[in-house]
Amino acid sequence: MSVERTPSVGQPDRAATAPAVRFVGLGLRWAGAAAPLIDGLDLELPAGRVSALVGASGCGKSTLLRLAAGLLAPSAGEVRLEGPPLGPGGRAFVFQSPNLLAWRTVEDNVSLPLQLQGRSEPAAVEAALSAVGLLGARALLPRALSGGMRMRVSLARALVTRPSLLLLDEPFGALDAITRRSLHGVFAAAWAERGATVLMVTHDIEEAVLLADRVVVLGGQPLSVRAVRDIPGDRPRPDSARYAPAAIEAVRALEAAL
Amino acid sequence: MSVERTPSVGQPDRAATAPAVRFVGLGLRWAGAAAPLIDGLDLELPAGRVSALVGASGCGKSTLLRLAAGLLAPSAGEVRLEGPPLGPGGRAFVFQSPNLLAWRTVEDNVSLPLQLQGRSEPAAVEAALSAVGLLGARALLPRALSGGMRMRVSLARALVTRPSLLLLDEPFGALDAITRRSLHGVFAAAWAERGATVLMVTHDIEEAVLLADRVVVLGGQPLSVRAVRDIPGDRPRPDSARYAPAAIEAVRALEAAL
Amino acid sequence: SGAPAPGPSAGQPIRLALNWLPEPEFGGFYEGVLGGHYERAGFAVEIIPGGPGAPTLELLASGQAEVAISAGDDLLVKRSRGVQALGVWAAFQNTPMGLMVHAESPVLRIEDVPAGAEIAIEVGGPFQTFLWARQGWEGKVKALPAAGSVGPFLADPARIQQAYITSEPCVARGKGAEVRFLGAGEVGWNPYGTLVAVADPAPAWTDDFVAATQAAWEAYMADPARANAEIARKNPELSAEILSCVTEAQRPFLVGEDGLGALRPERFDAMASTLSSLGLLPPGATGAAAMRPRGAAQP
Amino acid sequence: MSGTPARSMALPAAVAVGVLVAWAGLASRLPEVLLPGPISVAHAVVDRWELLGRSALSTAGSAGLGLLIGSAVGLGLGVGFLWSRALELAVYPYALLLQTLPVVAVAPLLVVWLGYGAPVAVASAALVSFFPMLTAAHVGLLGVDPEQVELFRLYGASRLQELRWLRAPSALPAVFAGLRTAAGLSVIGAIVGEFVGSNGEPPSLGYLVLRSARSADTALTFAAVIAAACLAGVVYWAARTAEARLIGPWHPGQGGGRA
Amino acid sequence: MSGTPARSMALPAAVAVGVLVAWAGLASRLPEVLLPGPISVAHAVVDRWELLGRSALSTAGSAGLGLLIGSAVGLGLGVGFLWSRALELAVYPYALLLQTLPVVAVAPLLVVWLGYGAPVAVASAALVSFFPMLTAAHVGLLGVDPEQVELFRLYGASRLQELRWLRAPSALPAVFAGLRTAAGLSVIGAIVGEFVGSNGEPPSLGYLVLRSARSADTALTFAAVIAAACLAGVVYWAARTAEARLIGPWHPGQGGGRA
Ligand SMILES: Nc1ncnc2c1ncn2[C@@H]1O[C@H](COP(=O)(O)OP(=O)(O)OP(=O)(O)O)[C@@H](O)[C@H]1O
Ligand SMILES: Nc1ncnc2c1ncn2[C@@H]1O[C@H](COP(=O)(O)OP(=O)(O)OP(=O)(O)O)[C@@H](O)[C@H]1O
Ligand SMILES: [Mg+2]
Ligand SMILES: [Mg+2]
Repeated sequence: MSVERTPSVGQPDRAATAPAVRFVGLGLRWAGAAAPLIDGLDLELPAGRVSALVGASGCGKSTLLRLAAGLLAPSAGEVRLEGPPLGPGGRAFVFQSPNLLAWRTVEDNVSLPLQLQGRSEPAAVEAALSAVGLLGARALLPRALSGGMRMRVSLARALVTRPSLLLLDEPFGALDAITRRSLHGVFAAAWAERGATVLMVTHDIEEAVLLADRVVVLGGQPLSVRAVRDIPGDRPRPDSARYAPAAIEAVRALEAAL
Repeated sequence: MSVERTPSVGQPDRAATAPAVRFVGLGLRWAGAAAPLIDGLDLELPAGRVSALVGASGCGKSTLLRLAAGLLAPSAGEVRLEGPPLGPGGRAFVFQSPNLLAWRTVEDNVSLPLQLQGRSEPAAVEAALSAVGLLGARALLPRALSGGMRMRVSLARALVTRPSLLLLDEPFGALDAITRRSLHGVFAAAWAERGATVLMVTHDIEEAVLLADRVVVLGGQPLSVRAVRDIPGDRPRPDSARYAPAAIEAVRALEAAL
Repeated sequence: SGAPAPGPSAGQPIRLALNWLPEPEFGGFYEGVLGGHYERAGFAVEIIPGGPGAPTLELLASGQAEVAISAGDDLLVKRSRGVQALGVWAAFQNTPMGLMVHAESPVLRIEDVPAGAEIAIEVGGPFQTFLWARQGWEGKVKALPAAGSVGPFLADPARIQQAYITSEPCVARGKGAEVRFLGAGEVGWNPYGTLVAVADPAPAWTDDFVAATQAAWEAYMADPARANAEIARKNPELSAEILSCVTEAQRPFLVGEDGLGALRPERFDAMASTLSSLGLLPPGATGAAAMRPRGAAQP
Repeated sequence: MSGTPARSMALPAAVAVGVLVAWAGLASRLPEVLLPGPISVAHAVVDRWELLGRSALSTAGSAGLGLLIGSAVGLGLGVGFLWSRALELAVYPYALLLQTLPVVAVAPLLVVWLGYGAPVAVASAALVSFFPMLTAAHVGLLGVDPEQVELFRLYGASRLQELRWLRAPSALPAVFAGLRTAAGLSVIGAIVGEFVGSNGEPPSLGYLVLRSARSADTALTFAAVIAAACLAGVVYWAARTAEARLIGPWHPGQGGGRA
Repeated sequence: MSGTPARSMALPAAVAVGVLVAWAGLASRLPEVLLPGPISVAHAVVDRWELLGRSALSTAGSAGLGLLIGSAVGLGLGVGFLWSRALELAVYPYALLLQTLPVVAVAPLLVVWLGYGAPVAVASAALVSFFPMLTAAHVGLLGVDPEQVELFRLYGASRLQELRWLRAPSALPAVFAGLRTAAGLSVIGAIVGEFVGSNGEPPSLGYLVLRSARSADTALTFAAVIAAACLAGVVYWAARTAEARLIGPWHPGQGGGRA
């Protein structure tokens, strides 16, 4: 496994407990594939900040997230997590598909990460469930959930350990505008509380500009960085920030790079 | 099964081969549930038109689509398909999750509906694959596809029989802006060619206003129709139609009803 | 036989089902084929070897054999359960069954088996039932299931095992053990062995077949070489030593006080009453009807 | 859509009657010793009720214990194979050897080691039921969703945690499928063990089958065979009930999924 | 992560040596007739090579044919149960009866109906291998993704189409799991059939086991037992290979999914 940890080197304040993610000369080739999917990618995603990854379908965003999480070993180069070491609950991943355990209720799915660390924190589970609006569904099995509800369970599961590194793969993709907006709030609050490093894949550039400190446009074969744009301004930003001229300009520019 | 067919009663021209969908006093109660999910819902979705269904996560949109497809029997009331009888390939469903057969390649997944009717139309399969931009991935198995690619295979599978009734459950949910825009085009072209009746669940009201003739806002427990708005103007509409004042107004009004 | 039996048509086909593998206990039948005894009497005999539990009487009853090799007790029990068969000739005047002990064992006769002993035997078989009832062994002597191997016997010098004179003693000797065979006949269990059975009522060719069989067995007793060679060919697992050991060991059991092949109604009746006392036949059963004396009139 | 209860019971009833009639017809044309008719078997059941019951209980005990031991060893080995491919390569040949071991061939050994009576039956039942459970565990534990494995890895779950909270529950459907087979096999395994290792104390179905077959009491043989099938039926339905309870609520193969 | 080939072969080699040593040690303290040592078994294999080979071939034929028949019936019934719950209720009891049927109990019937020799072995092999295949089919065909069933319904797929293109492929992993068990069972089933229904023509492993046990040629018994296990091994690995070919590319339990 090439995920390495180097000591913190003067990150901003709020990143005290969160790592920066640095891809160095990263390469990945799928078994049996003719060409590598990724070949010599360099990219830094700052500690304690929200980075959004956008790019065409199938370009390699989910793969990059898996590499950052250490779930996939790169064929070349390395993934460095720079900062204090992460505990077992320090990392969380919201997969593109909800990935729930079919035999566990909503509540037990959400408490799984705590259970794996030998912790039992019903209050944290309850808070996570209520944040995603699923307190009423806590006793249901996944098969009785709607698609959006499943996704929200998966989000709650990721938030419940209050991770320092949060990897989100299209977490709001299948949600209606209102649920989505309320989850943006939840997400912003969680971030504000903890100052986690967040890597978020999204297909929605407006959302990326609204939520992220840095937006990275990816594309090409092999995968390369098409554009990187830092979005100034403190977060959490109100939903109306969407319509600010600077934001609209950023969206235009990023869409052009896509 | 309470899905009934009544003879065509003077539908508009392009609806000659497409049915209207009418829910009459519809009721649905899940086994073991305390309250019914749907109770006495009446709704008409016109023949040969695109109707968009929007509503909060978990309100019952996918369930309504299943009822319309005859995949679920209502506990009360009925679903009427009014128009000429549909052949076996006359109906297509894009499920909320891609629902591909793991043992078939992309190409063989797309040709499945044809195969079920004893047809072999490589040209139609090729056209569908190229429409969703997956000609290069035709020989891959689903496990080697990205999330968005899976969804696109599922779309191609639904288009390949050129159905008269097309039921789409968040078909563009997990796709980036560009892929999405190109699929809007595909979808519009398919509709123009055939004049199918389309029921599309989406969480994106802007998308609904851009693509649909009628937008229905659903919500509540039991499920009721919060607002119905017909969007004037011929389709397919250019992507810029999104910024027309009437469209923006419609989006505002519908969001308010949500 | 005075009355001229209707001569069988040339080459009357006979399927003769053995109740075990080709072994010297069937030597006469092989001799009958090889020496032309059957052919001369107008029979085309095909010998069907059997194996463990070979259902010969059942084959006879279902018309898949014309002649079944069985044993006296077996015939009586199966007749009571719907098999229409008749005993017409027997090779073993004295049952080849008995117990086997090591030569150094203090058990010289079956009666000597001490309380507390263990005997490996076909548990639940008629012989075991008889022994325990007749010897009063119930609760005193333990019956162990014989697992079809003399291994445990060889491994344990105190072991007592059920045996056929035609098999286990020679195997044990071949393995270097000295053994003593205690015949069951001596304690009153003496069904005929290698009993020739035909359908009941007896077919017209029965007497001719019996006569040919008698001649064949006499020839075999005089010179077993040709038949034994055939048996060795059919059953290559049988070593030459065991073959000759068995051929000699079985001799005294073949010829009884009535000579070779005879059947006596009294012995069938006696066996029947023994079996009914054991609960294997209904009370008051008789056995004479299960056999036909040689030359009896055709029905 | 399995029809009304009445309709769904009509076919079983018809088949049962058909089987009985065919059996009786066949039996009437064969000697009793070959195939006793239903009535004489019923007689045997009624007459020997107590003996059959006691025998069935003893065989049930051996089969149950054997199934327990076989399942424990099979499932344990399945976990071992999951954790070590080398162990799998090392041990599988012997597992196959055990599965194909004719009990008769090692009966003398078993008897020498275990003595006469139930232990041989238990060993034999364990021998035959262990392989299906091993296979089920092996297949079930490996056939888990790879993304869910990733989830557990991400949280630094230990092997044991992964086993307990992910692989074991997700293997349950396969394990229960194995159990259905193993349940019946344990009964026949016990019976075969009783053929070679029972001396009639206590009476058991295997002993009864052997004994009645030797004394040509075929009606009793068939009664014992039917008792064995009933035994297997009980174990089987217990397994199915546990299955429905444990995986019914979440596994698609359970309950309403029928075509 | 199963280590280097060298490491992954070290354990199997060590276990094999350990088993041989333990066997030899045990055998040296027991009389040869109870447990022959590895060397005398090896001698028996070499000396009786031709007989063992011919016997194994004949048993392999019976086991293979029985497995084929048992699988066909089992899979067919599994499809029947899928289509009719009433059929399941009607037939399952008899399936259980067949699974727990001691071949000894019906040996005379089998011999009378089928004659001596291979047919009884084939029937016996089919009897034992049919149940695991039935269970596998039953479980596999029902355990399909309900949304995929909806897809087929939507397109008005016939039952047969649903079976052929959805349920059958999706049942393959379960069916192969059943096949692993059935493969070994068919070998032991054939051997048991040969115990009761063989008259030595042609020689078969069952006959050899019986014969050699009676003549206290325990080394040959063990050689035959090992030959049977090898047979099962061949069938087993053939099944595994077919499995890897057919479902390996798409099933998570195959290939790289190991922990
Ligand atoms: N099989 C089921 N059994 C019981 N309840 C179910 C089942 N499927 C769905 N539900 C319930 O029905 C409700 C509506 O589900 P549905 O999937 O129709 O929602 P939806 O509007 O499509 O939501 P989303 O936008 O999140 O996909 C949900 O509250 C869900 O819990
Ligand atoms: N297990 C795999 N084996 C082989 N190829 C794979 C595998 N997983 C993904 N790929 C390929 O890698 C590429 C990138 O996949 P990835 O899932 O990272 O895309 P993505 O950017 O997340 O797309 P989307 O937005 O559609 O989810 C795709 O072309 C896909 O075909
Ligand atoms: Mg992705
Ligand atoms: Mg939905």
